[in-house]
Amino acid sequence: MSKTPLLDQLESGPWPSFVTDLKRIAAKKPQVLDLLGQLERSYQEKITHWKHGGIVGVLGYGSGIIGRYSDLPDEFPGVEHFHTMRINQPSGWFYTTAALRQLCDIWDKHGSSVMNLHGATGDVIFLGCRTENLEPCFAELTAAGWDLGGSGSTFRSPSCCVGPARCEWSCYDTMEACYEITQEMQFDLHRPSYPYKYKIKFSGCPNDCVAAVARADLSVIGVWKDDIRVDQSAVQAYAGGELKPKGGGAHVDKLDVQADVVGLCPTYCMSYDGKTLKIDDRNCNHCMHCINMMPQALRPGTETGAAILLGSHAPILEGAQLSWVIQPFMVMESPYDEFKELNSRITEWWAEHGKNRERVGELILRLGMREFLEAAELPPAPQQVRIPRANPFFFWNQSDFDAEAKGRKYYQTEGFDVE
Amino acid sequence: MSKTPLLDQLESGPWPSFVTDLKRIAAKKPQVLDLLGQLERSYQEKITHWKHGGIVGVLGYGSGIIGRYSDLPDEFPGVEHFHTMRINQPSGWFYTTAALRQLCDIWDKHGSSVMNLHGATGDVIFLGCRTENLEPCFAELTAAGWDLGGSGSTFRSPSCCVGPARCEWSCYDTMEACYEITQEMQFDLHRPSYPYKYKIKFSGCPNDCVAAVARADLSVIGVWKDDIRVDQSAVQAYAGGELKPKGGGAHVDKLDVQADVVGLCPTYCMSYDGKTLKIDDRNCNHCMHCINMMPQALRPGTETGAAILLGSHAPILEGAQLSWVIQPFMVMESPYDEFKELNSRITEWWAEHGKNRERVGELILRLGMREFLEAAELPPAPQQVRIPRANPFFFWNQSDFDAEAKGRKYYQTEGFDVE
Amino acid sequence: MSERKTDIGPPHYEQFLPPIIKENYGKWKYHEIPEPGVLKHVSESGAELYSVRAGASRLISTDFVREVCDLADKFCDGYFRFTSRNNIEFLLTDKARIEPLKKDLKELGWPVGGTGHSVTSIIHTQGWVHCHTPAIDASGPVKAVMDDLFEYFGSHQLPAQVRIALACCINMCGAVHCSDIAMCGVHRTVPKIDHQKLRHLCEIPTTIASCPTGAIRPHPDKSIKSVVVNEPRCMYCGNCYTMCPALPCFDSEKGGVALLVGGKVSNAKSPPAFSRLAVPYIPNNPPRWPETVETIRKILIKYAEGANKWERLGEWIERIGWEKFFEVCDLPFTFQHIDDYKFQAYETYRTSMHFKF
Amino acid sequence: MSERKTDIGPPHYEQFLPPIIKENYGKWKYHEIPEPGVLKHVSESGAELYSVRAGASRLISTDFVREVCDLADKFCDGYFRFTSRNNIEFLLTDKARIEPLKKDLKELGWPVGGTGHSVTSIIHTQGWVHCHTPAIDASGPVKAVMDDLFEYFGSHQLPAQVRIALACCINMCGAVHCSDIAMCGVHRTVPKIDHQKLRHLCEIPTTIASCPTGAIRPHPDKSIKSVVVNEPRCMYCGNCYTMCPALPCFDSEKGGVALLVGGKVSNAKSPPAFSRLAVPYIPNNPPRWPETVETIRKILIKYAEGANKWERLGEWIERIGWEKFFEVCDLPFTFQHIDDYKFQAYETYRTSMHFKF
Ligand code: SRM
Ligand code: SRM
Ligand code: SRM
Ligand code: SRM
Ligand code: SF4
Ligand code: SF4
Ligand code: SF4
Ligand code: SF4
Ligand code: SF4
Ligand code: SF4
Ligand code: SF4
Ligand code: SF4
Repeated sequence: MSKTPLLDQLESGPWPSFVTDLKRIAAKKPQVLDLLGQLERSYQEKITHWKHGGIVGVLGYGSGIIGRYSDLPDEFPGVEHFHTMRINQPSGWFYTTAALRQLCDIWDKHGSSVMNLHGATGDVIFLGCRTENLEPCFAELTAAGWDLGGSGSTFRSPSCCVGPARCEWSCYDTMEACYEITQEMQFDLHRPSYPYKYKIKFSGCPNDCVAAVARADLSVIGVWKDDIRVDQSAVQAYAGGELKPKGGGAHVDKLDVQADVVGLCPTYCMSYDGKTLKIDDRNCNHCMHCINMMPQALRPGTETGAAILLGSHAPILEGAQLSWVIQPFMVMESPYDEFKELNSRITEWWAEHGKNRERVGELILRLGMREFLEAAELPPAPQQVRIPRANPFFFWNQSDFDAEAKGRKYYQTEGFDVE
Repeated sequence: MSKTPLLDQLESGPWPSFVTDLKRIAAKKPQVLDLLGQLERSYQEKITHWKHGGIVGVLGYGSGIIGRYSDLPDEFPGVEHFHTMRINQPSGWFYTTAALRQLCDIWDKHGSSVMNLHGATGDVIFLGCRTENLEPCFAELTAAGWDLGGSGSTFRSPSCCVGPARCEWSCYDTMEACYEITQEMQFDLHRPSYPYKYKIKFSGCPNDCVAAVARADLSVIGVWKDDIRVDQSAVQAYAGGELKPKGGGAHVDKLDVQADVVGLCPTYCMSYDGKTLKIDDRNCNHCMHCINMMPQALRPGTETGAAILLGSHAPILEGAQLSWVIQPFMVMESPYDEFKELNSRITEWWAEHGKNRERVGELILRLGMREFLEAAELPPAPQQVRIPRANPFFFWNQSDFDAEAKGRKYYQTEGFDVE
Repeated sequence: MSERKTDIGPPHYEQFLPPIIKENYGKWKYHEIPEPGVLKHVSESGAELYSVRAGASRLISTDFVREVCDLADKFCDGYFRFTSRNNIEFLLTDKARIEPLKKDLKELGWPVGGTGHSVTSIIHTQGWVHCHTPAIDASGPVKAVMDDLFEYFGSHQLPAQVRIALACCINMCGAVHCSDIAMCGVHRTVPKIDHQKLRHLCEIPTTIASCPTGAIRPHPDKSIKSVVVNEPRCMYCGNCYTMCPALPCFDSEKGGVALLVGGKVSNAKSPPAFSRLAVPYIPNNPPRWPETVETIRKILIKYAEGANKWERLGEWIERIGWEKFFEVCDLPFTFQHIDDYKFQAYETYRTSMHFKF
Repeated sequence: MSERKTDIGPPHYEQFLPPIIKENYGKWKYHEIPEPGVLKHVSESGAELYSVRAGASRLISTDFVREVCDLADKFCDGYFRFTSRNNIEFLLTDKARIEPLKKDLKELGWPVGGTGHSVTSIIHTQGWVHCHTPAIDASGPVKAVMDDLFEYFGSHQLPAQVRIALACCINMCGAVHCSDIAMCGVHRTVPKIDHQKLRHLCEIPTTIASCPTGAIRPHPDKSIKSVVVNEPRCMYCGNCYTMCPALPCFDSEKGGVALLVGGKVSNAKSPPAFSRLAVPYIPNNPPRWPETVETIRKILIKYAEGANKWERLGEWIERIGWEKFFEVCDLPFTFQHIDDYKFQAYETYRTSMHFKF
């Protein structure tokens, strides 16, 4: 009789089965047999059998490894230690088979052969390493050109959408930016020196294919400042049904340009007279809808860069947040100095004022947006808010009064500007 | 030379001038001369010259009078005492000239002759009474059939829109409800026994002509449950331009039924084929837009009552709130027992748990909506929320588990209901 | 004292209703607005009621009220009412009497209007005439603004109704927090503590508890039995002053007007909404507050030009986006516009790419 | 140890890019999706790149990875990538090789799809396979749901893309908080305190500070040097357990699945939005969580039937209103749906008459 009757039920059905995959490895790797055994136990008891964390790591690093111990080590000795290694993925998750086979070789040698491609943050995840194998495994990895990613209160492995490598909409080089910033931040990535975790994600356009706005403290999202490029003849081809909406990705075969594109533009800034599509670009908010619908007719403009948003994280502690706009537009070009400097000002301010386990977005809510913006040297801009404050509880600093005394009327970057 | 050069500048211009009006009274009433004098001083110095409150009142009442003393009594002895009397207005602010002349007589005799018709809460406001005149003035008022309104930590004078007295859209009798509840609450209106003020406002339909949703802790807003009544021939008359949009109240002479009515319906539940206007009433959210546009063609349904909303107040202390739906529909008929009972449960719970100067809406935010709804004996209803919670931080009470154990799956009013 | 009456409540409204209303109570069928300031309500019975709406100062004398009564006697058999925005409504049954009434009103200088797509009377508060916490006057700025916008009271030329309100301090006794355009008096001075007065007049724990930002602490020198204010945490709300008269936060120079815009109350099309900060500070400038008047006109004009028909001011702004509102109205965007008041603040941040350059 | 390498960072991506991408980097002009699971990107140079997207379990073995590599060698000169949702993309230059590749994939049992208006792979987390705080497993429910929704992975039949996610606890390591449909593991047990363990392992002040609702207090008996939990204030977030292993909040019986719906990330049409609670609790039912699977299918079907074309799930709900969503999907509305978590709660209340019966 099978030892895993519950898990066995997950071998049927059309979707690939992790149970089937793990079972074949279990034939070679006794620890995987124990993994399945312990998992079956969890399925029976509806409870986890992993103990609370535990600090393990490789020399000189304070991150990249998550300690994991079974609470049933006698029954399942193979998973007594079953630590995670996070290996920083390459930009855009591109691989050659040679590179990935090499990673497999290393992992077969030092670990359980079980992995995730990829973890939710983006790393290559090796699941199940004994403490004594961490260091040798790490040595082989670095020798092969790989390094650990982040964990704990560090900078975390950034990730990016495929961007200019395969997407026509990328408003800056997400792949390069991701690589450059990752390299720049190696120290902070491996040595916990922050109040809590800090993530960056790079998306090439407002479609945000790495979910930067929801899952990265610092969300870098491509955008254009000028006009959407329009190919009117292609518009006609969509209207006539020669081209398919969304390049064929939809359940609808023929586009109704008026209803499906113009009529759903959230800013009502488009019009179509049956012949020419007109866009009032000054009132476009870059939602991407029209471009998504007619990829062969419309493209983002050519004055491109990124908007910088800050603050998102999952619900711990006060409920989830989405990142908010702190700088509406930044030119993103190697060596990304402006970006790096802004990033330093943010992390320095946060490291100085943040409480233990306080994400940067939470700190801003605690200390106030102005304090943050001044520290980050960012001027107030209406793009930062969806809507101005409703309450009358606002502060005036001495600097405001000083500027006012000089005859300026409204505070902007520093001091008041003459109206 | 005039003693009030600054105020004098407010005598010009097309809008009626309070300065001109007060000046003529000042000829008869020396205290009004002093009022103008002190006001001129404020205009010069840009600062108020009224001292902080001071408790005065009439026998047995703890409300209805706001104590007011000048901080320049030597210069302006006429306004040394200048208390406010709040006199509870009649429903809908209807008067006969006889009644109002009588009020004027009383006020000329005992006070400054200066008044507001009306205060922002709705009362008749007598401005400027000396302490020793309060009681005699009150005696004459009650003899004439008038009583004081609320102030301080009491129930406040309710108010209502004109409703069935002159409006075709009123979904319940606002005038009667306002009168009945005011009478019912006389004790709480005159004797401070609440944590803070508590206001009720009655509007006959979602146009909310007394701003109940914004300015009353308990906002009673008329609504219908069945179908909007449509006169198709009148729709045609609007479409043809014979009838004017908004009965003539607009800047537009001819209605475009498709663009102006159907196209702006927030729920997209209308359609118009040039002949017949169709409404999918189950998806109408009672916004009133279409009815407002074509008052001669459309009317609310006939299964009418009110939605009960709770919690609004101005920004003190944590920012302003709008009232939120606690009961989506209540039949409103004399003697309004259901309403009165709900109102008692609300005020009792608040009086028991509220901190000093905590409005009922703030208390709910502090203790949680469930605690309130259970105390008010109201079941959870999706109409109460615009959107369900995003965070995963929800509580389970023992009662939920008990009900679950009995085989019920989801908690509703009390215990879980079988799915 | 034996016959002293209490708790009788207000008179029953029925005695104040004209016969036509008593007869057609709850039977009104539709209305028209034949001209600005005149409403016609038609009953299912066919009866027609005309209401002529006149604007006035809300701060009035008994002399003024008697004049109103005289008119009501002359034209309406002594029946009239006030609206929820302090306008006077003369209730007529005879259509032919509208013109004569309007003529009399014109002679008295009382404007007719406030209906439909107009700027109706400004809901306001007491100001320096009667309150102890105002930063600005109420009746004065209201008069100045209505003088300036007078053409809009007696006409229906705007894209929708525009409701203006004024509150002389952030207690917001008017409907300022939900108005198309609102003036709000703001202090900008940290309370000046009168230690001598405080120890006699105020309870220290209540005073400390009254501060929403926790800016007030016990005086470090216990012998003084007073409090100190942590100045950078004070946002001048005046709530401590309400609890303790020894903490005035007035100042001849720093007080002024904030403008908030885009609020509404009705449910028509869009739901009720708060007004939002448009201008954080305009100097206090009696007797006619010219910069305030000018800025309001500017906003109103830009709205009238830019809005689609039927769009309330806030609906227009939501459609074009606040960033465009500031641009179109040429108003600077400052740190004060960005909410930093506790957790509600987060809801106001832009958590999307939905913005314009 | 002298040659020990550190802080080298990840390999440079360029070495992993196929020649066609190197040549056309940043020059892509447009794309098409000729069939579900196949993308065609056309460069300004005229070059055409075909990506074939295959779904897989995210929890895999090196054996599996080697199989992928074999395929990539056979069809793509050894170049391939993974997507941000853990799908595999084979990068082809020769259109003719698409069909043979698909045939091989079919034999291996790896589904092709996940493009356009499909249900693509489910973003998920570790579950009982590897984490210490899960209320549910991750890979198991994901397999069960994908088996059930299999038809939607390889087709474009939905009104828009549908993104499903799973997190095994409320830490929400997946993108659960912004997904069209999300499963979230929830505990419903107050931490059981192991006083013996606590005094040795945990700092009491940090433990107390870790609780977002302030439910943890020092043990009244000081000699015990531990803490107590005020049970009614605990909402089982597990944050105290993260800080202190002596406070486990697991329970074989009370844990389960909450479903949240209507979130999104892209800015297309509507801005990014949080997922909202649809079902507060479904019993934990391994190995196939049938009630969870069924409820997700029910919601998906009702969405597919009710939504306008191009409408994301949350956009559909916003249009019809949440009250109608609960009605249409026949889901009970409970106290748990009503937010009561601090001040954000207010933003979720209905402060208008905009509701349906
Ligand atoms: C492995 C991974 C899930 C997965 O299966 O993919 C993961 C696993 C853990 N996460 Fe996570 N998180 C992972 C991505 C995320 C993400 C998604 C992302 O990064 O894009 C989030 C949401 C975004 C965010 O950062 O807010 C996330 C939000 C959390 C949180 C809540 C943080 C918050 O501010 O709300 C915690 C709790 C904590 O930090 O104590 C947490 C904690 C944890 C811990 C370390 C549990 C703990 O308390 O010690 C888990 C270790 C599991 C293990 O055994 O390895 N994890 N975690 C993901 C990392 C893989 C990688 O490096 O690629
Ligand atoms: C007279 C009046 C303004 C007016 O000119 O019309 C007024 C005047 C005062 N209000 Fe008010 N409020 C008046 C209607 C309002 C309204 C509007 C309403 O009731 O519809 C509001 C907003 C709605 C609300 O209740 O929230 C209002 C919100 C406040 C607040 C802030 C309450 C809050 O929760 O935010 C305060 C502050 C306080 O209670 O300490 C306040 C306090 C005051 C005090 C008592 C000042 C004080 O701290 O002692 C003012 C006395 C002025 C005086 O000299 O008479 N008044 N007050 C209004 C009452 C007239 C009447 O009875 O008809
Ligand atoms: C007389 C009065 C009620 C009362 O009991 O006193 C009243 C009476 C009418 N209102 Fe009102 N409203 C009155 C204050 C209000 C208020 C409250 C306020 O302004 O403080 C509101 C909410 C304002 C807001 O949303 O900010 C209000 C929002 C409406 C609306 C919604 C308009 C909109 O587009 O948002 C309508 C419908 C319309 O005008 O098309 C309406 C419609 C009406 C109608 C047509 C109802 C009817 O069939 O008789 C009445 C004549 C309207 C007109 O003057 O054009 N009434 N109405 C109030 C007159 C105030 C004044 O003197 O100016
Ligand atoms: C490959 C990938 C990026 C990567 O670097 O890995 C990618 C690739 C493309 N995305 Fe994406 N998106 C990818 C994740 C995402 C995500 C992130 C996520 O799901 O976690 C989002 C945000 C999801 C959300 O809003 O919740 C995302 C929102 C979009 C949208 C917006 C769709 C919408 O209506 O909201 C588009 C435009 C469209 O599809 O019309 C888009 C369009 C595209 C295009 C057409 C871009 C292009 O021109 O090449 C690519 C093919 C789309 C397709 O599969 O139909 N991509 N895309 C990701 C594939 C995930 C997968 O395997 O299923
Ligand atoms: S985020 Fe934009 S640029 Fe990046 S892959 Fe998606 S659609 Fe392309
Ligand atoms: S990108 Fe969005 S806002 Fe801009 S024109 Fe296209 S649909 Fe409209
Ligand atoms: S609230 Fe409705 S019923 Fe009352 S007066 Fe206004 S429109 Fe008429
Ligand atoms: S009342 Fe509003 S929601 Fe209902 S049909 Fe009319 S416009 Fe539409
Ligand atoms: S708004 Fe402020 S100053 Fe004005 S009346 Fe109300 S409490 Fe007094
Ligand atoms: S004015 Fe307001 S914020 Fe300032 S100390 Fe007083 S209560 Fe606190
Ligand atoms: S969601 Fe919770 S249980 Fe699942 S991996 Fe993340 S921290 Fe662990
Ligand atoms: S589980 Fe969360 S709410 Fe409960 S005691 Fe622990 S930290 Fe507090």
